Amino acid sequence: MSHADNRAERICEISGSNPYMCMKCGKCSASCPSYNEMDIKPHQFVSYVLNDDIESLVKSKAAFKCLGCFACIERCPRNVQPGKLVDAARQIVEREKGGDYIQPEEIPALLGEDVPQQLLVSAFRRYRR
Amino acid sequence: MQRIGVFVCHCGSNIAATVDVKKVVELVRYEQGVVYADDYMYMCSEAGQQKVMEAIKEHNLTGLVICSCSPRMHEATFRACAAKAGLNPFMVEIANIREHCSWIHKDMEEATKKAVILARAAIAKVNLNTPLQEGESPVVKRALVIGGGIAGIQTALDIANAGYPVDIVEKEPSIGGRMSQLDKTFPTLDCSSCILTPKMVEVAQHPNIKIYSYSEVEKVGGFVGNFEVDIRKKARSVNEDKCTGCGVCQTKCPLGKTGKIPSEFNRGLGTRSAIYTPFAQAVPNVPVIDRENCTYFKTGKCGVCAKLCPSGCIDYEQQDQIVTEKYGAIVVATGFDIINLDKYDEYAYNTCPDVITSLELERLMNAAGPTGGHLLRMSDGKAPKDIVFIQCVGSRCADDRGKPYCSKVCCMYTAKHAMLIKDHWPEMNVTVFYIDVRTPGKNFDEFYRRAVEQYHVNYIKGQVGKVMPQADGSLIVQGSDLLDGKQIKMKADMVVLAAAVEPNKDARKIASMLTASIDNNDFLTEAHAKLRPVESPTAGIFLSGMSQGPKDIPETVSQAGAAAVKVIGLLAKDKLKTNPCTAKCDMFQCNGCSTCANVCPYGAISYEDTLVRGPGVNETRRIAKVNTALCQGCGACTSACPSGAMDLQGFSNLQIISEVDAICR
Amino acid sequence: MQELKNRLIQLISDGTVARVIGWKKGDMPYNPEPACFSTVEELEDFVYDGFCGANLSKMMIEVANLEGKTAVCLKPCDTYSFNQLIREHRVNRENAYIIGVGCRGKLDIEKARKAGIKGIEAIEGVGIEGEGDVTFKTIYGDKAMAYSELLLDRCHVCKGKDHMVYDEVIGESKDTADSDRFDDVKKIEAMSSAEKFAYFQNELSKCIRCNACRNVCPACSCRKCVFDNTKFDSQQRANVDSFEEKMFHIIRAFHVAGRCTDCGECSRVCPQGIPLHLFNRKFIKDIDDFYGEFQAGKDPEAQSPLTDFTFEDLEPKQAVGRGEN
Amino acid sequence: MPMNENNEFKPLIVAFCCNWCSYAGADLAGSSRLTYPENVKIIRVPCSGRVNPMFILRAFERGADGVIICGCHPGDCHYSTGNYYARRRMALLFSMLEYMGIENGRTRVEWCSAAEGAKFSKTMNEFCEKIASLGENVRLGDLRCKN
Repeated sequence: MSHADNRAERICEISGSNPYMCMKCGKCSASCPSYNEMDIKPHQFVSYVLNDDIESLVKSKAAFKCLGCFACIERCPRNVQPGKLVDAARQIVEREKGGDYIQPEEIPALLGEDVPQQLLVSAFRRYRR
Repeated sequence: MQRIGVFVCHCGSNIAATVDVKKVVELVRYEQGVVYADDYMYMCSEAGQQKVMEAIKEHNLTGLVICSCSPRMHEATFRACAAKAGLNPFMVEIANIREHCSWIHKDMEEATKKAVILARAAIAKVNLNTPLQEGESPVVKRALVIGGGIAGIQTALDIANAGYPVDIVEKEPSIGGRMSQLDKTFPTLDCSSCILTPKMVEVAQHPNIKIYSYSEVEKVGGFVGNFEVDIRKKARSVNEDKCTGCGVCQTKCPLGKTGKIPSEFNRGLGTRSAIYTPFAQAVPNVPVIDRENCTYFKTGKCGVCAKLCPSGCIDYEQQDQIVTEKYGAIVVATGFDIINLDKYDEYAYNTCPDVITSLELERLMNAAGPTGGHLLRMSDGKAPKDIVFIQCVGSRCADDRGKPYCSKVCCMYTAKHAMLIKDHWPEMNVTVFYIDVRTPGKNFDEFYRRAVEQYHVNYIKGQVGKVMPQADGSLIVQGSDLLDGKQIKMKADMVVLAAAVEPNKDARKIASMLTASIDNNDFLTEAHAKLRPVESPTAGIFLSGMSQGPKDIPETVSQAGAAAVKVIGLLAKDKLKTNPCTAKCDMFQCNGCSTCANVCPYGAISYEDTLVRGPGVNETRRIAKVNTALCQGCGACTSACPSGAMDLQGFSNLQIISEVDAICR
Repeated sequence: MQELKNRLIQLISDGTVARVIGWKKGDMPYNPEPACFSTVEELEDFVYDGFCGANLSKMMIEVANLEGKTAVCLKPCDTYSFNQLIREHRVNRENAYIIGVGCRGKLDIEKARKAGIKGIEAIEGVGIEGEGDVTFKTIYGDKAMAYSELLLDRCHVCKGKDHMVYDEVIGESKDTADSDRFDDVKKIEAMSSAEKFAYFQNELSKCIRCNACRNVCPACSCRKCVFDNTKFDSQQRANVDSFEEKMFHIIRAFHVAGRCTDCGECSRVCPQGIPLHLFNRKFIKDIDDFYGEFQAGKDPEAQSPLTDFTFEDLEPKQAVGRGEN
Repeated sequence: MPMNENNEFKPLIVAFCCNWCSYAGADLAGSSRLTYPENVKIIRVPCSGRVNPMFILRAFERGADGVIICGCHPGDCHYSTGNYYARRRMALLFSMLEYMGIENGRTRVEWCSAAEGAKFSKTMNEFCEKIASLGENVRLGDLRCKN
């Protein structure tokens, strides 16, 4: 990964996952509950990182369709855990905005009718630190 | 003063690419004792060895240092080469500049420096080497095979047919192992028991083979050629000599009808009686009483089997018995089991009876199995319509739920299962979720292709994420189809998991007893991955079958034969050369304190009142004496000896210290 | 003492023993010397008092194979050493007649010197019985000190008043322990690495390599010791920078590890006053901590901790850094 | 003090490896091309039980900065019990060195099987780093501490 901006490396660093471990079994995509919503499938996330195409990832719908249900993280037999890559891509988007992190009091205003419960729960689970 | 020749090997570019071989030669030329130094492309080649032999003669060399690959690889080669030229083989030392230097370092300058230091250490050692003579020890001409599966059976038969007595120790009541549980075998679809049973019978009837069934190895002592093994014959509660195998006891056992005791042989899918043989073709055909479940042993009442046995062979008082036997060689053929699937919740194995392992499927498809060979669902006894196979369950895993290796047999047996199902019941739909289909083997890929081309088995590339049992008793399988880029949800009536294989649970215990090395996955390690695949690094221990690594039946049988040949080669010798690197006691320093004997694992040290005569001494003292036939050269005594009287030939204190000095110079 | 002397005379006269190993008067009242007596006449010089600290068990090695029995006077702590020598087959129990002599602690003349007592001509109150003070008759007049103030350091951590092995016991013994045996070791263990090093640097730099510690040690009783061994390059040489010279104390301590009974002779005889027992005692403490309590010489049948093991022994990395978190 | 061109301290490390497990593990590290620093020099001994504390002291006296002893895993000793004795001997020696004020970590025991090439390499890398952080061995050169 010798891309100029090293975003792929940053994704690996943030996620703590090593995409080279992947054996392309597809168990992540097989486990994913929002598979049909995703333009880039969970297993493809791994190859996008390997191919240094982070631009497509951060622009994808998929990055924000992931529910964070952890099924792929739980079941990945190779410890690649694509869910963490998806998550890292989201974090990259956030960090590159350069803005402040969201304040707790801003959250209620952002919640729409169609925000899945699970997303909220998993966001708390993930960002409580 | 030694006259040492140093030979530095290029090993093609293996060494020369990172170590400046010429420079090493120039720098070691001036070391103490070195009278000749040279390099060559392949030192171990015939021409290289010729060069060494010529130099020995021409320069009257008294010692050799070969800077090359690991001594574990070619020490024996160069020792033999020295012996051919008339030099004592123990005057040869190897500096390992390949595995320990060129292969792991990148910087040429640093690697060259290190190679020179390693050479210096070896030179310093050779300066202190003394010629050693190999001793001899007799060989017990009997072999032990641990494990009575196809690997153990084949090894035992091959050894026995060469004329040597063999004992098989099998912990189950019958030999036969995993292969006896299989229905058909790939890639020809022979019936497993049809090809195994004759071999089992041959073993039973062979005059050179003795079977210790329902027995376990308890203790192993001794060394190559002279192992002493304690075998525990577990109490069978049946007199083996009197039993005729009529089977009355099994059919009449009241517990047989209750269906409460799961049959291990049928992987818990069927039941058995408390007095039982695992299967009809058992060898020996003598039942055992399962004391944990037997009513007589639990309550003291019943005794039906003893009353009905026509030959009066039921013996409730029987005790475990320890048999001690001597062997020249031991073969480990402890085989495998499949992993526990408790950690794979997503496949619902523990919650749904219709999710089964492949080994369970073997029993379900077997005519002698719990369903009489009809493929039926365990939940409702109905024939399934849609069957899904999931590959690589626990194989090729990087996490702690599974195993990191490929189990090797699953791709082929799944193709076999798929084909057999389609053949018997063409109306069933068979789908296989695979990651890769691995079919390296003679007629293997053709076999797998038949499953697709002739039987139209639906192979989908992608792993299954989840198996969801439904209220109506069916299952929904959610998996990936990576080639079509789809997530699939399909209905299934039965799901078959290709669970990873793992070595038998007892492998580690047995390896410890044998002091044989074992890897992190509990497979026994071979002496050399490529060149000595059926030998353990521990002399006299040989490996057969799955205990060494995943393999199928043809491979197991070939390896079993190979192990047998190695055993025969050992037993054919009347005497073995013993390692001359044994401990030696300096009587002037020995206090006779017994410390060394306390740590000697071989009982090789005894004490004798010895007349000690020398400068200023002339008296009889208690002095340690080493039996060189028993001493294996571990050196435990040398570091336990308080006064330093014990020393180890070939690895003496001064030799090691001189190596330390050379490295730290 | 008279009772003891009479008994020794009797043993020699009736031929029970051929010789006696005990102490005789030295050139000063405070330095009786170990001695071997073969006749009743020689026994005239026999002495046993508070200054008879020397552990005589090592001398039994030389007489192990002599004709006739040898009587030896052993204090309770000396019997541990004797037992250890039995275990190592260095002494002949059959050939020994062990008289367990009473002991109420042995005295250290350095303690008197440190208290400023000089010019000693005679000493009173150092007999093996009695409770009173010790009186020094000096050219400057009489000086008195409490018996307990004069005790050797090792007696403050006395192993007990019981003899581990004996044929008969003469005289009363007293357990003089009044502090924990491992206090000094613990004190050092609590220091920082640099402090420890500075401490030992200071102590060991005093060493003049006189070999007194080695020669007196009943555990290091080798015919030809590791320090006479040419096979480690560890033999003594004139060259003061040899390996042996530099590593002497650690080699010595390891040499007797698991066999040292903590008799304290090494520290008692060191002319430079180096607390050499602190090395041995550290090993003893570690052995107790790591492998369970073990007292060398208590039971001649017991397996030495260094020639024994359990499957669950602690790993070397757990042996260090225990003071840290 | 030996330095490389970047003026980093390059410690001298002596590794005693038993012939049956660890030496073979080192060979496997080699054939798997798993690199570790050049300053590790391996001495082959038949068994970790062969390692006399004298050898370790000798190495330090001659200028080694770290000494590591590698043997078969407990229970797997080729000679059944050698590593158990080594384990006790080294535990006592290491504790004594610590007691004398020698920095912790200059000595290490690691059990490494013939199949653990990766572990061998990892261990050596870690050990080198540790010794580099401790710096040159000055204390254990001369226990009389006369210089």
